[in-house]
Amino acid sequence: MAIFVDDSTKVVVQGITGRDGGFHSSEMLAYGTKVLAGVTPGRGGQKFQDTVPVYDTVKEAVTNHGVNTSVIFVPPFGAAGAIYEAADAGCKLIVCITEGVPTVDMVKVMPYLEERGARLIGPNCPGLLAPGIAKLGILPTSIVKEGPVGLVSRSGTLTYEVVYQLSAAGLGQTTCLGIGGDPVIGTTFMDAIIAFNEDPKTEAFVMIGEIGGDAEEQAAEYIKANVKKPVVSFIAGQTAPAGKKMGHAGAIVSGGSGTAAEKKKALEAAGIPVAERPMDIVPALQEIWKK
Amino acid sequence: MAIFVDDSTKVVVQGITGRDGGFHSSEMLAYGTKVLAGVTPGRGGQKFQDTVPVYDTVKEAVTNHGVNTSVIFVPPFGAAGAIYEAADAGCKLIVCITEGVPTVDMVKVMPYLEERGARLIGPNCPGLLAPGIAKLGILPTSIVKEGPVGLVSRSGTLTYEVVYQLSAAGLGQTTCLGIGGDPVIGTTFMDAIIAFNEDPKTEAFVMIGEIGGDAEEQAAEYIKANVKKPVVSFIAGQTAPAGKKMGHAGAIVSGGSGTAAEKKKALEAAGIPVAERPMDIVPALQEIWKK
Amino acid sequence: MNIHEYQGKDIFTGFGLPVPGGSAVQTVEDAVASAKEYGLPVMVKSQVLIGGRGKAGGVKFCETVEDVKKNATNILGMDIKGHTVRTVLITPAVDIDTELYIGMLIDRNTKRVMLMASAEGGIDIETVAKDTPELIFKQIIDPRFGLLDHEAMEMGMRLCPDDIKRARQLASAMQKLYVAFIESDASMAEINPWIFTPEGVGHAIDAKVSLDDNAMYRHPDYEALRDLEAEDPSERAAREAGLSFVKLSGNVGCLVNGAGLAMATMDLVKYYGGQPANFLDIGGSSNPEKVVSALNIILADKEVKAILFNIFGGITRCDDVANGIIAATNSMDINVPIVVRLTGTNEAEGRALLAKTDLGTADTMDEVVKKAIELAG
Amino acid sequence: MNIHEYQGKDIFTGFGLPVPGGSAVQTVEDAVASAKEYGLPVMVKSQVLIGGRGKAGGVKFCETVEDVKKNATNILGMDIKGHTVRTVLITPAVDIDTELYIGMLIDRNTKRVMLMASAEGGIDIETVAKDTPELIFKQIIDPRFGLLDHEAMEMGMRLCPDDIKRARQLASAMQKLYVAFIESDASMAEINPWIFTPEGVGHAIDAKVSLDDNAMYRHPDYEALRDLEAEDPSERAAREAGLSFVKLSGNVGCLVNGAGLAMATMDLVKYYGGQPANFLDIGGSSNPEKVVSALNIILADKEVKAILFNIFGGITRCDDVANGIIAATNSMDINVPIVVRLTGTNEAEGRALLAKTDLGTADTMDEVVKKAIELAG
Repeated sequence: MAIFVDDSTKVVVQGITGRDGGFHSSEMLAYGTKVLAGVTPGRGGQKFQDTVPVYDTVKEAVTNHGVNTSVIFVPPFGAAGAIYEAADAGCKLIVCITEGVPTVDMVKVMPYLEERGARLIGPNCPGLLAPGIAKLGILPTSIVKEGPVGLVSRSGTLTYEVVYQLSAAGLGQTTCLGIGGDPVIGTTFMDAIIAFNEDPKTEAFVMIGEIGGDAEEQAAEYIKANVKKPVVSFIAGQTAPAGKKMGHAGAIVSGGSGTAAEKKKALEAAGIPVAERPMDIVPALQEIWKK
Repeated sequence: MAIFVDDSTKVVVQGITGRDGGFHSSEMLAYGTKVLAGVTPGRGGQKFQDTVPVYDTVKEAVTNHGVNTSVIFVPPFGAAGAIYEAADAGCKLIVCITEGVPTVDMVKVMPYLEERGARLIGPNCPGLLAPGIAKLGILPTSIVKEGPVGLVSRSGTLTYEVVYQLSAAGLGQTTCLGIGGDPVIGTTFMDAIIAFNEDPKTEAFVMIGEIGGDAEEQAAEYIKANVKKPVVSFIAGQTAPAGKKMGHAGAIVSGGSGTAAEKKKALEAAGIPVAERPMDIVPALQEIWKK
Repeated sequence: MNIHEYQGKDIFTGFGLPVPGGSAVQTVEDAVASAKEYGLPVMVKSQVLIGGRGKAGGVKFCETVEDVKKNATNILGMDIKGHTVRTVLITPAVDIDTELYIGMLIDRNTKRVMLMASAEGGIDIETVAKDTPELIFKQIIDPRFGLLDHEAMEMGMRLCPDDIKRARQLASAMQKLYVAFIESDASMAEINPWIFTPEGVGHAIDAKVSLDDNAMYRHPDYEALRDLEAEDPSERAAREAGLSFVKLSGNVGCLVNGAGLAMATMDLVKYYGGQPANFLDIGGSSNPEKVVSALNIILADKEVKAILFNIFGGITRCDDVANGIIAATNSMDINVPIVVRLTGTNEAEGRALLAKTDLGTADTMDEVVKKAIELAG
Repeated sequence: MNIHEYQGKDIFTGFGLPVPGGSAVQTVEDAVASAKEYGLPVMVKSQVLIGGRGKAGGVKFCETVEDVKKNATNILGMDIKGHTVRTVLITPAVDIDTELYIGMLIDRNTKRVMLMASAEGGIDIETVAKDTPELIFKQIIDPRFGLLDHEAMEMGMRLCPDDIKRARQLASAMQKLYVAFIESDASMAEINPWIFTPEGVGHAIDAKVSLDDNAMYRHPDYEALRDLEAEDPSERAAREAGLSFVKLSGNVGCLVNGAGLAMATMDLVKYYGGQPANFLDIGGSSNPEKVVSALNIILADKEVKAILFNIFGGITRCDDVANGIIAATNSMDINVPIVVRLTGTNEAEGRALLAKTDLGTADTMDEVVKKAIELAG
């Protein structure tokens, strides 16, 4: 019905008493997500919005509520620490919304996650929204619609733009996933694509890439070899100058590689239509899907 | 026929061109041990004693000779590095003879070994001698004799003393194993005891302990619960003053714990005879064995 | 953040890498004084945050004080690919037997630090990577264990297969470089070239280091390494205001929330025949002050003839954003036309607010871009 | 190697742990000067490598310069359990609200560093461990990841469950202590007590640190931390000669190869009613110089009435050892009887060499011990 989440997803929010953490926890709860606990060290014993118990540690949330998923809204200097804690407590899915996490912190945390078999989404990402199932992060629920299309993106608001257009065209989503634009992220394009390909409910999917790295090229290769479902792509940053970081730490054309043109070429060579404009995504998908 | 080694044991010696490494490699070869290669960075292409090829890296020794065991004779500052290299190249048994390896180095190397499923013996140990099978280390071959007794010891020459007495009494050995007296060692008393217990050729075994730590107490508990074979023990250091390191970094009575008296008590409580003098070991073993 | 050679060398020195001494100076007099201090011959090396300094004449070998005077005079103030040289590094010249390359970067695929090394040093490593990739050796470093002795030695022996002493120096340098990389939160660190003298002594004679902006809070002293003069004034203002901004050469100013949407908006401006004046991500905030800062930065560029807002209110509510834009524009004197596209959460309320102003509006991303291009003329 | 409180605190300070200032002084004048520098009240703390200084009167609170003068005079030169006080630490007295314990050591079972912490600080932690082990919290530290934030915070919150600010300070201190432990190659590092002032500010007001002798080559500067005056002269001579030696109070000198065999030999001396004068492992070498050093060290002890050699020639050949003993004894003027037991490789040759001398010999370990006891009288 979705990738990475299902009815058994039980959520703890790390940083639930913060401004952003609180706001989005309300939103997640309002969407029916099972947010069973929050964590803020020193706030153990309090209740969030008079209902969700707050603990000092993730371990306590796991012990008392069997949570298996954490959504992290803590400041950058505490983000990696929160990821370690969630993984150590046994969370198998960790969504880190925090922007501005040092890359070296992420390099260090990755093997810890691998050892514990935990999946990280992010950091610096909008998270995941599986319409009708759960919202883990900050994707606005107003624009989504249940349906057969998967969407994975390195971007935030550009994702909303595309989801909005999909929903407006009647193309609902199995899962909308923002993986973030940092150089080192937990769940990659490839991971999402493999999951969408295996998900029986996902009939087609959209990949929103951007300049920097070669994740799109790798995805193209994989899709060519393994994916029969219709896929459409879009790459942001055709006009980005080389050597300049475009907002995301990972969105940079360096040493002449990671350009939008290269990515477009690789995707097209794999038979994946690359929309020129965001508004071309829906028609392109509709066209390829008909075949 | 022995613990940790068998006919498939193929050895590379790290530090084969050094003084100690060279001497003991000759001894190992003379005993029929399959020393197929040596490693000394910068000496690749040479031959040890005109027969054993020397390589720059353990990886090359593995590739060219399928070695699965390394015996390390490198100086203390290079010992941990040599262990990483051996494990990384795929050696599953690593015997580190080197004395004076910093403990923090050993703390760091342990998880690396665990991840690769490699067994370390030592450091700062005489290694292993399985009469009739292989010699990995520096135990003198002249004193051993093939037979049914296992021997594990934290000591070096005290081991020789006991092995000598066993052989003189006609009690040959399956394996004589010196695990070393450092605080952090790869193969522990417990590991050796479990292996001896499972080894069909080992009919009885001797444990030579010393002051410091609680490895003997743990072994006692395990033996009481799991071991039916006759076991005799000896503990060195009854007269050692508290707070003083007795040669081995790990041989120290600290905070009133790790005393010979405590160990003796624990062993006897587990029904294991503790010899008063080294010369009492053989009679004690003969007596308990008869029962 | 990219830092200068001399700053990178200071970091390297702090982690025990062998770097020849040197002084960064800004006048010919100081250049001469430093040259005398270190003893001739010296190198005079322009300090600019761009490659190709040597080809541009920005790196000179000087045997005499006259040479130093002449070259420092020429190089100070020189323009190298749009970068003005304000500082030169005076450093003792060392005899070079061999030039090698050692570099580290974040490898996105393995999510680890990757060591790259090549016996082909001193030249553009990207060219080597493209033309003869087999000459570049790579080692992925496990952060749990660091760059291990045998890994570093294997690299060292590959680069200097016939000289174990050199191999050992390289191995040690690589291990120190890794510690420097991690401890200084680098995103890239290159020694190109690493050299050996004819006597076989190794030195890092260049340093190219990028530091992770996200980690600056851990290194408050690194803020001082930022070359404010080399920075574009508008990019500097944006950075200080906490905005992600990149100056471009077009005439359509773009204010967008979100980096991906901002890039897509620029691309769309180009698609419709316009020229974006900038990349600017104002983030999720609806704070009027931030909007004011953003507008000031864009308006400082006299080429800008029209400004577009492309806001997708996801978390941020459109009415808040509309209020922010109104408050900001009211407080300023703006001579270029503005057109706003607001969509998402509380879109209707936001639009209602804008309708009471004389700001232009648009329903879609396409429309706002087209209108802005038209307004820019 | 155990180091003094003030030396441990210097290491702690270097790793960012909050330690009140202080000066280690050796005269009353300097004590007074330091007290004036730091401002009263101060503590005068004897620096000896033994616990129980407080109970022995070696730690005093001083409100006035007169107090400092009096206490420094009393403490300097004081004997604490056989240790003469030569240095006192003058350190500002801090108001104490709570005393806690933080310590790290090598845990042999997990082969990792173990953090131990307890709200029962300031007192003998071994007593707490014995009587109320549930009051000691433990955390095993994975060397691959270090002491993680959440692990440290959990410990901090256990110690200060109702004060998150204190918990955070503790967590940070524990993380710094771990880095200090690893980077300085400690084998033990204790802060007992860690205190909080009534205002909730934490300080490490004591430091007990042991450094790993095997790692001294990595820390050449630590050699200077060794308190040569506090060391037994014979143990110092042995250390400098590269011998493992521990002085005991008996009259039978023991020269043995191998630590385990040396202990077993001492035990056997005791078993047969004698008193071993020392533990001495001469190692695998047959170098006559080492034998000379060993004999000199043992003979410096006037209690020694007989000396035994118990050598199991495994790798070392017995003839080599015999030659070493003969060369050594010939070069010295020795007044106590010596009896040698040589066995193992080339035993026959070794014995043949000894037979030509007037050194006593024995066939077995039992025999050599019995003979030596008899000779010692």
